[in-house]
Amino acid sequence: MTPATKPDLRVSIGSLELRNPILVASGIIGFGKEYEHLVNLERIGGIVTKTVTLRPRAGNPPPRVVETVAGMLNSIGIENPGLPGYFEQKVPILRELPCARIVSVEGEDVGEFEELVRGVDRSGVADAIEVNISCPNVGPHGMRYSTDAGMAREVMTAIRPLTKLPLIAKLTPNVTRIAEIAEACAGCGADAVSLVNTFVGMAVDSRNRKPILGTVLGGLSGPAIKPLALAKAWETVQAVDIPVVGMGGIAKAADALEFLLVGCTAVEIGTAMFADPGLPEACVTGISDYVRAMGEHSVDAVIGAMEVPAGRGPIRAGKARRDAARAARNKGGTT
Amino acid sequence: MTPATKPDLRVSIGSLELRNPILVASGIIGFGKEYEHLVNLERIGGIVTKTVTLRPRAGNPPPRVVETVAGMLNSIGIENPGLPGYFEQKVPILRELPCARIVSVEGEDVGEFEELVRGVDRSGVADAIEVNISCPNVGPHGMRYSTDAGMAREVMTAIRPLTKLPLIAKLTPNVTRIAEIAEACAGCGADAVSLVNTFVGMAVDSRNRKPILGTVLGGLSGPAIKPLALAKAWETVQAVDIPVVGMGGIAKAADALEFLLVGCTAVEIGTAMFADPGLPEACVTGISDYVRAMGEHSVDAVIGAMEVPAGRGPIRAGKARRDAARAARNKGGTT
Amino acid sequence: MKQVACTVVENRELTKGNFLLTLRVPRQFSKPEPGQFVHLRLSTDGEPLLRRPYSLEGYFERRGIRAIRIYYSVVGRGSRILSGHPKGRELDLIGPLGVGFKPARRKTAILVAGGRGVAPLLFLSRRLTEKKRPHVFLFGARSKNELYGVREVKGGRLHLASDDGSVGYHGSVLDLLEREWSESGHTPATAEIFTCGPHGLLHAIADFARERGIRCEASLEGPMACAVGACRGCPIPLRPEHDQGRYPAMCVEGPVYDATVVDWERLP
Amino acid sequence: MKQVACTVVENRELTKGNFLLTLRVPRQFSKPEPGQFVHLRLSTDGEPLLRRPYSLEGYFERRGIRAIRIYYSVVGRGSRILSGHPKGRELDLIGPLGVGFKPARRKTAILVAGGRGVAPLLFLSRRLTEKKRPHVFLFGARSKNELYGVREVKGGRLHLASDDGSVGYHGSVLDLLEREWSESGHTPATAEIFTCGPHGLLHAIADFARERGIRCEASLEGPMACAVGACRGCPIPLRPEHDQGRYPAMCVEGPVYDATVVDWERLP
Ligand SMILES: Cc1cc2nc3c(=O)[nH]c(=O)nc-3n(C[C@H](O)[C@H](O)[C@H](O)COP(=O)(O)OP(=O)(O)OC[C@H]3O[C@@H](n4cnc5c(N)ncnc54)[C@H](O)[C@@H]3O)c2cc1C
Ligand SMILES: Cc1cc2nc3c(=O)[nH]c(=O)nc-3n(C[C@H](O)[C@H](O)[C@H](O)COP(=O)(O)OP(=O)(O)OC[C@H]3O[C@@H](n4cnc5c(N)ncnc54)[C@H](O)[C@@H]3O)c2cc1C
Ligand SMILES: Cc1cc2nc3c(=O)[nH]c(=O)nc-3n(C[C@H](O)[C@H](O)[C@H](O)COP(=O)(O)O)c2cc1C
Ligand SMILES: Cc1cc2nc3c(=O)[nH]c(=O)nc-3n(C[C@H](O)[C@H](O)[C@H](O)COP(=O)(O)O)c2cc1C
Ligand code: FES
Ligand code: FES
Repeated sequence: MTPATKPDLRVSIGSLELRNPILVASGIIGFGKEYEHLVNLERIGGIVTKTVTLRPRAGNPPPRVVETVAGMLNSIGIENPGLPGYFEQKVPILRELPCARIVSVEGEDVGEFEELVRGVDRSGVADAIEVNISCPNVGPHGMRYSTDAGMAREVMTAIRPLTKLPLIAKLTPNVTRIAEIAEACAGCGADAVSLVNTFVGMAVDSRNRKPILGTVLGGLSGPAIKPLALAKAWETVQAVDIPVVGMGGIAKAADALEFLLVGCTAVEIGTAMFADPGLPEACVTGISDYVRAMGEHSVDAVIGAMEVPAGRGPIRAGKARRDAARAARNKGGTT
Repeated sequence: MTPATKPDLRVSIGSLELRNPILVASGIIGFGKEYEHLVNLERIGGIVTKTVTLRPRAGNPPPRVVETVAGMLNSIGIENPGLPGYFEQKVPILRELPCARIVSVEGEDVGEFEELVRGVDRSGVADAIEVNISCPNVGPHGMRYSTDAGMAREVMTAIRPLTKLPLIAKLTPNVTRIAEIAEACAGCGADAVSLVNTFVGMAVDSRNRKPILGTVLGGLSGPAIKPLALAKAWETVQAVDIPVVGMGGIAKAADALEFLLVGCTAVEIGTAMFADPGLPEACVTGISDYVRAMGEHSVDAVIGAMEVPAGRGPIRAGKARRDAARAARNKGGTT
Repeated sequence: MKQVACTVVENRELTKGNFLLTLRVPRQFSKPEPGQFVHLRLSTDGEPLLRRPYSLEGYFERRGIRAIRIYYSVVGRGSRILSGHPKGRELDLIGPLGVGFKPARRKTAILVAGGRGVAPLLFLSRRLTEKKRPHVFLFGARSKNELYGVREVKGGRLHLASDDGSVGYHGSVLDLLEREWSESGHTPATAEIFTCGPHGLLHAIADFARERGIRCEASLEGPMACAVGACRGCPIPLRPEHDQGRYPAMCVEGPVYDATVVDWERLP
Repeated sequence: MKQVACTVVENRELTKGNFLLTLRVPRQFSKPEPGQFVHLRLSTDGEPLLRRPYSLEGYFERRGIRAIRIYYSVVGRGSRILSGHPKGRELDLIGPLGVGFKPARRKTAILVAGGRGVAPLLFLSRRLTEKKRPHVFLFGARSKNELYGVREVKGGRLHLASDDGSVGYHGSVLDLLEREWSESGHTPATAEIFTCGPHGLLHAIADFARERGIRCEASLEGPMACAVGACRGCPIPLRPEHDQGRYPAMCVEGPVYDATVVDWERLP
């Protein structure tokens, strides 16, 4: 039943093969150095860097973070050294990392996205590029590209020819139908999509009647959003054939497994790492044990393994009508 | 500073005047009777009934509820006796309630919405009608009307002439721009909008690899969604001139106050009541004390009283550019 | 049904992970029937968010002091928190809730308990003993040390079974039921079954009863939110031939329900 | 900086709501500087979600046993949970973090403490005393029973103030500072200020120092997520004339920072 051999946890995102499906999400551990004493990068699949913009960004005024019930709001505003600073300060760091390096980029317009992709490709230290078209904290342009399928298409079409590196489009959940945006990206050469970025939220201090964040609005992350992120991931998996990288509220190995079970090829760990830097490694162990317990040899057996029992499943109008009709026959109603 | 006189908590939604801004949300206490031994309805503003559909609905297959971190998912599917059952079983109950009675209705098409509004108006026991165009648990038609401004307009335009009762359009948060839908409703004679209904979410049991809910997808409610609901409420308040009824995760008086501070005229209490049936009354007391502590005499002083300090506020692209430009002058970047 | 403040009199771990909780309840708490449950608020800090329903293992009145007992196992968040509540802690409770067992006056009651499902049946057994009604108590557990309360069983004949054979019959309590039925000459006219335990066991017992036309009531478990019939979160799925076009609510039309009409396949 | 498991040696309530926590730390925990802090995981059940940063009140080594002390007040979720951790409880800690105070060798250090802000200054005072450096300790609190650790102050002159006059000077510690400065003939060349306390107080002290060109370091507080410089959640706003086009991170470039360049209006 339980094979002694160590399970094979390798997964692929386009031409990039990951040692295992556990990544650290963008904005959580900078460019890897900040957490070098806290995380053993040799055990995880890879990291996604803090998002890099063309010019340096000071970020948003304080306060930038506030804890909410089972979550946190942030309004960092992509504080980063810009492409020049990336080359000067970050490339040397990334070159030394013992795991896959996925560099996240964000432009204010198509032209900036193009320059960024060219630059990161040229830097030679990136194993893939996560195209952040979903940041809620940099003003209108931030989410524009992933709340509108047309604009997402525009960006992806423009940058696809500029690099051979796998392109992962990072999507916002703050849309009516995320699958539409994912399909648009897939149709324009994205090798994968990753989701979710944060949900737009806010907090008010009733004691002084002021918004808590300097920008009033921020992005919600953490365990609170997991059920929502999982639903977005499942919606997307059913809509596109390219790999889906899932994230949102993962705080234990079982959470990571849920994303794999609905069909995600890999997952990213975010907020919960602030309290538990060992979480990514714990997830790798948990997934390995799970594959073993299933009596399987590869993580492929877990990805998309969720079974929807007969008689269950999302409601279709027809079904709702049948129920209603059946109920109509009988008048014994209830609230 | 603290006036001895009891503060005036009355608020108005169209022609309906509420004793205070605290309502119980739809689907939480049925039609009032179920909770008669647990809630003192004489102290709160009113209740919104379980949504009534034209025909009886059996609801969705089990399981229908699962607890998540700081929240719960439900896939009830508007189990209700239909309009006939409403007349037979519920009207007599509503007639006796010592608080405002807002009857929630949901139709599968415009024609059903029309019949329902006519019926509820005729029943003579409704003080207002909440038009549920946002249920995520009754198949495609459920959310269709509030994820598409055009369809919301269609419904509101059709039902507005059919009753003099205040019409409150209940909106889903599962949209890119909720303000657009709110504007559409306001433009077609809605007296108010209420939000949020639940966020689409799901949960998987990694132990048996099955979705936990019978419908796989369900609606997330509870404290987990409060920051998101508050942001949607604020977005809507800035977009429309009609009253906004806020809800989503209210679990203590301070939460209710946050919704009033961002500009909501009233709030609805939901999930948190299952654990704490006394919550609505506690919110009334808390708001009353708060108004007193402010040295004010009326709750009007609280509604919309949030102050955004100078230098704070949502980011505009221009501002982001200024920061970037400023930062560009100096190369001392950081992650 | 009322919302009342009760006090922990005792919260004792009887066997690994299995606790017996005794709560003192005020007089507004009306006298409960075997099979009814209470909805307990396990903490006031919002975690867990929902109350948890627990069947009553017993109800006791002495010198005006009223107490209820709950027999629970630590399986998740809520029960873990519950196990941490010390003597003297005040807990918020709603109850008694739901409908209990309805034993017929002239029939022999056969009580079939599986694991911690023994709780409401011990309550029923005591009630039957008070009323001098003969009954049979069949109790199956994983092993000897999980047999709780058997010494309590007075007025009825007791037969034990354990999966590991550490006590009584080595096997399932279902075998005990079949043997009892065949050997003691019960008929649907003279005997009825009351059961509580894992749904797998209840399913088998329900089939046994349905095939023979025996009246059989089972105490069900499933997720609940309000527990007072308002939210409709606790539907009991019924077999197609018994479909009423609606789902009975486990919290108000149950938790004790005719086991032979339940669609066990679709029960959570 | 390391993530280590430490053990609660003592967690004592000194005055209403104010606790002194002593934690035994393993030897991987490197010797901290006054002004540095640790990032404590208050619970493992995810509530609260984030760690909480606490300044070190002291660091002690005896016979190879290393201990740190934290002086904290119960104000919200996390600190309430922290106050419940009994002796022997193991806590997960990251530290020491941030940069501490940098007293100049040849200057008189004037330590100005407000309320629980006294913690890192007591640590500094002890360090200065070890190094036989003369210093002045000005301590203001709401009232007598909130004066913690004054007996600890050895090597330095001590002046007290209380808002209610229950002890020492009746008024603000700011008045003590002004008096000390005018009466003891300090000059920017001979003395410098180290302070910690409510931001309102720090703001006033910063203005006092800036107007006179006095070097002044303050220990700041604000919301933090990672506490290691990665998330950029803890920006220190600087006065326009000192704007570097970027925000220093409080967790790695602070929490001790030049008080005269901080834009106190924009600090959380
Ligand atoms: C009418 C009624 C009577 C009851 N009587 C009793 C009784 O007498 N004694 C008793 O011990 N219990 C009884 N229960 C069950 C009880 O209400 C609780 O469900 C039980 O204590 C577990 O609650 P929990 O919070 O500890 O576990 P939870 O955290 O609520 O989890 C419940 C179960 O689901 C599992 N689970 C938790 N989270 C997930 C997830 N995300 N995915 C999949 N599975 C998950 C847990 O491991 C556990 O097995 C009764 C229930 C009902 C409806
Ligand atoms: C470098 C540094 C050093 C520190 N050193 C110490 C120290 O030595 N001693 C010490 O006691 N503390 C210290 N703190 C503060 C400490 O980290 C915690 O912030 C403090 O213990 C309160 O945390 P809490 O979880 O109890 O309160 P929280 O629940 O986190 O709340 C923090 C504060 O905000 C308020 N608050 C909570 N929720 C909200 C909301 N929704 N809206 C508005 N306000 C809210 C609370 O009332 C409280 O006043 C330090 C902080 C930093 C950054
Ligand atoms: C403090 C913070 C900073 C973040 N910065 C970025 C960023 O720069 N780029 C990005 O694509 N996502 C960023 N994110 C979003 C995360 O990568 C992730 O999508 C989100 O937090 C949801 O995952 P979680 O719930 O596990 O944290 C940030 C999140 C947090 C909490
Ligand atoms: C069990 C349950 C049933 C609900 N049924 C309805 C309903 O029939 N109609 C409706 O408009 N909203 C319904 N809702 C949504 C609530 O009215 C409310 O919009 C939502 O729960 C958010 O508020 P909360 O977080 O305070 O619960 C239901 C919510 C729950 C939890
Ligand atoms: S739990 Fe709400 S109706 Fe049964
Ligand atoms: S708290 Fe993360 S950078 Fe300071």
